[in-house]
Amino acid sequence: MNFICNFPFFSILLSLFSGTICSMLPAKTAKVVNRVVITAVGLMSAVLLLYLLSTGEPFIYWMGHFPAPWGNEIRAGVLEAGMALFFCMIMYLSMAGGAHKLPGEVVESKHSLYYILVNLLLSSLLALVYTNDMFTAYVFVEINTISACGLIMIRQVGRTIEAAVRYMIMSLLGSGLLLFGLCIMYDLTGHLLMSNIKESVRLIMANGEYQIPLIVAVALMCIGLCIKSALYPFHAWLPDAYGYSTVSSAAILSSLVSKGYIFLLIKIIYRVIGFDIFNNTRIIDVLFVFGLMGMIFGSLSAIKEKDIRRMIAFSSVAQIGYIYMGFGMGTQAGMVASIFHILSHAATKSLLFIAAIGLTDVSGGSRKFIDLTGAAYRNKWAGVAFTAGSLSMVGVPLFSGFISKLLFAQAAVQVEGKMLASLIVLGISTVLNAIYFMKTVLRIYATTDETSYTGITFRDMKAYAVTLVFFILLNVILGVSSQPVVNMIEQGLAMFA
Amino acid sequence: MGQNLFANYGEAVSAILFCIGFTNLLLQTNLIKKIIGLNIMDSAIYLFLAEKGYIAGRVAPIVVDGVTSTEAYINPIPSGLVLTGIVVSVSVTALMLSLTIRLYTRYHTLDLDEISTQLKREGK
Amino acid sequence: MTVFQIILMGLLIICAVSVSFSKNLLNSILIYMSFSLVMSMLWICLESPDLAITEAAVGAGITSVLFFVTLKKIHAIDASEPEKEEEKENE
Amino acid sequence: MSRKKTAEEYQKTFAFRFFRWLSGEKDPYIGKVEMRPQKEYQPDQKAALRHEKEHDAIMDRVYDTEHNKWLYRFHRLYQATSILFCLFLIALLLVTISYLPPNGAVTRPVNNEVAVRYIEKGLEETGAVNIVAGMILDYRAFDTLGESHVLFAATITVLILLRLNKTEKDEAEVSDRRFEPKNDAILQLVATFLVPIIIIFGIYIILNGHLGPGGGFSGGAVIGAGLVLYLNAFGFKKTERFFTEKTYKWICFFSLSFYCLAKSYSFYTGANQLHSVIPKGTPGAILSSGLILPLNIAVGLVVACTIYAFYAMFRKGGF
Repeated sequence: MNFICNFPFFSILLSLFSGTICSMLPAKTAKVVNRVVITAVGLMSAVLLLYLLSTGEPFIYWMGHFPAPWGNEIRAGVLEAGMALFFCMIMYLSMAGGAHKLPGEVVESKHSLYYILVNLLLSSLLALVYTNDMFTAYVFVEINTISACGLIMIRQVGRTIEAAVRYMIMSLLGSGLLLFGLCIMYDLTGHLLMSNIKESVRLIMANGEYQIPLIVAVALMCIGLCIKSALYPFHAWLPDAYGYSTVSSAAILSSLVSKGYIFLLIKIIYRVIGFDIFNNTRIIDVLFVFGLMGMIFGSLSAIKEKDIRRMIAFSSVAQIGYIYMGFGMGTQAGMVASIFHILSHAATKSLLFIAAIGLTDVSGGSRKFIDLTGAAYRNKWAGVAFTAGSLSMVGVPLFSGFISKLLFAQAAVQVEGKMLASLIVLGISTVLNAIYFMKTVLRIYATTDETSYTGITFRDMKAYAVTLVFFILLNVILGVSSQPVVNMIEQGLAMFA
Repeated sequence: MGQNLFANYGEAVSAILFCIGFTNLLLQTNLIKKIIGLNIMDSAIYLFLAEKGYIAGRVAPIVVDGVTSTEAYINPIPSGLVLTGIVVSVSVTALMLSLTIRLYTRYHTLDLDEISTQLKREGK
Repeated sequence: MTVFQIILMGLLIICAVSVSFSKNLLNSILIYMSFSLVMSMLWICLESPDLAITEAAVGAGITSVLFFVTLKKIHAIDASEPEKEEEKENE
Repeated sequence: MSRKKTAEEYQKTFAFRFFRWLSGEKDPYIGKVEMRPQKEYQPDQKAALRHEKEHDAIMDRVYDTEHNKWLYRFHRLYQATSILFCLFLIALLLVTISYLPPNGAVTRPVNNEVAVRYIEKGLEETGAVNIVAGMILDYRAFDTLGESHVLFAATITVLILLRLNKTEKDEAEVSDRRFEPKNDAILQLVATFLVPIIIIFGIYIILNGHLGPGGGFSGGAVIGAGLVLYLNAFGFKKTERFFTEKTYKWICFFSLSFYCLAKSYSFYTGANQLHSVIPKGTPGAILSSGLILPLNIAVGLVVACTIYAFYAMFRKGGF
């Protein structure tokens, strides 16, 4: 076996272990360790991605001395490695972009705890990406939930604690449903490993016995993961959680945590149930309807909002609706569009959160729109970045959001019966997006005479500006050279089967 | 309706318990009750799993006198999964309880809706 | 053995329902403790002694202690009666 | 003859006046319109108070949850839907269960080659008499590694939520002990007898994890309960002599790192088909079954400390 095949295992264990190590370190060292770990994991994922692209074969890695149905396994293909690389990039940029705000938002003595949680979160995301075993996935989903809850309430204002409680209640409902579905699945198939379950599922569908419990199990798992990733009717915890936590947390939560669950759902669809069997159930219609509802109602709530960070949070609800709409189409093209949207939304939403904090900082810390008037002149970098993010969200060419909308539209055209609904809702949602994002952009570029707030120059915030530039670059790269990424996604999906 | 409902009475009980826990989690206004509901829900799932491993007339999977025939022992996998699950639910319970304490010291109530109204009213 | 199992399961449901309807928080936690205890007996019946030990130590022990401390912190236990339950629990 | 005007003449023209007005140098109304200077703005205390009261009244009306008809209806609707949903869920699950393979039968899919190998080869391959321990700590060790980190993550979040600084901690301690009898003789006597027994029993469960029912987690929980009882009987002063936050941190750090490193070694050798140097020992002996015993001890230590830490955090926000 090639040495590179050890990299997924190394990256999971490295990030887990660094969590333990950070508990003994002072905050400054913990920060360095955190950055180093994220970089190292990112580099390993990049090397792994190149290796996988060159061999074109996914590989299985035993976690222990025992082969397939007896021991744990992890598995790496192009999509997994690419996702891990992307998650690391976003996480590094989010941490770097929010670092200057951390001392003001979190008590000094709790900084190292923050880095522990980030490390644990990274390891759980990696494990969710790489795992080939359902029960391992459940355990790491719990780590993900707990550390995300920690990230929400590390800034201890009343709102965040309330949001954390709501988040935990919803997440635990979701975990319960996921675990129940998993147990029924285990009872029907006798396996916990994804590939073995898939074989048994195929047998069950061929035999016709146990079909009803199988579909119920799949539905329970899907609903559980939908609740956890804040699909529209289950999003009550989201605005407060994203709106009031520290800026790095908000960026990480919105762009990575919910995406981790969605990626797990994709894995379940492809590697556990099988894409065709999943598409023959009614579940995709439910996902489709919820996705459409989320797209419209999320945007409407965002329009009503008077607080910039809550507005961005509500926009997340709409974007997650897009992703589920792609699942609901039930075609390969829809799936590719959804996965591309996962990437583009992660890149854009964290950019928006980080840019918004720059704007509110120069407006006396107020997040109300009325105080943000002209903020873009006071902090030019944040203004440009926010505009770029907004354009991407609305779907202007050159940015990543445009490509994902294009892919969604292309996918919708191929689907009978759902074409009209998805195209109309896509159009309405784009208009609504444009309303609230352009409203904000106009507001921050409006001129005012009297301003009591002082501006900020490049010299005061080098690291922050560089982060923003990287974010914008990431967005533009996704938007301009989308074809290689789409090809990679298709190749990865082919490897899933 | 299938024919195995009465054979699977243990699972049926666990489904009912699961739903009782679920209802508690949804409907109770008091956070402590919600947490108890959560625990009941988790226990119900573990009961379901343990029922899966049980085979009538066999004993616990602890090797006695070197007998390693399959006929002698029950399925060990569910027990292992439940052990892992119990640890998870204890951690989550501790976390939820500490959140409760924190909320109470701040707002002096355990009703989430009341807290939300209070927060909105303060306009923070 | 089956009859015993069914009785235990009936007890489980009774406990779960009465937790939901009990007005007093202290009572509901005590009932939850007995729920855990019944559960651990049930696990002995299901031939899983590992689970029974863990459930007895954790469900009926640690979790309940944590619940009691929380109740004390949120002043749900009357201050005039110091938590006897808490100490009884540890034994 | 030049058409140029002199400056004086120009000042009388309309254009001059217009441009001056445009640039704001001259107010055309001055001296032409009857005006009175505006009174300086003085905030009216009474009006401000009145406004505040009105605002409060409006807020009271808006957030009056008890008499809000719509809110009440919404609550009712929410309750009704929740109950309906749960009834639906019960029905769905019961129907599902009625289709599941019958309980207790040997022919179910669960009893397949996986379970068979665990039972038949478990003793030989892991060296553990207790097959469940062998399974969770050797065959499926990755899950268990994740599980111990769930506990770790929970401790960290509890620390974030409840850890107080020095002055707050002292206050919390005072208020914590206000209603409690100090040095209760009965409790202390009982504790002197019971605590050693509880802790020894816990140690037995941990060390016996691979030979019989038990293991790191349950044993650790029992030891933790013993420590909590000791704390209740003798107070924080006594326990702080041997157990402080530092001790907790170091024990947790060492156990978790040992766990991580040992398992990494085992995963690495397993995946790369290398020979592992860890001996299995004779099955049934106390020093057997490879890594399972040390791992159980590590988990037990972590769990015992964590439970004590939870309790201390809940009581007074620190050790």
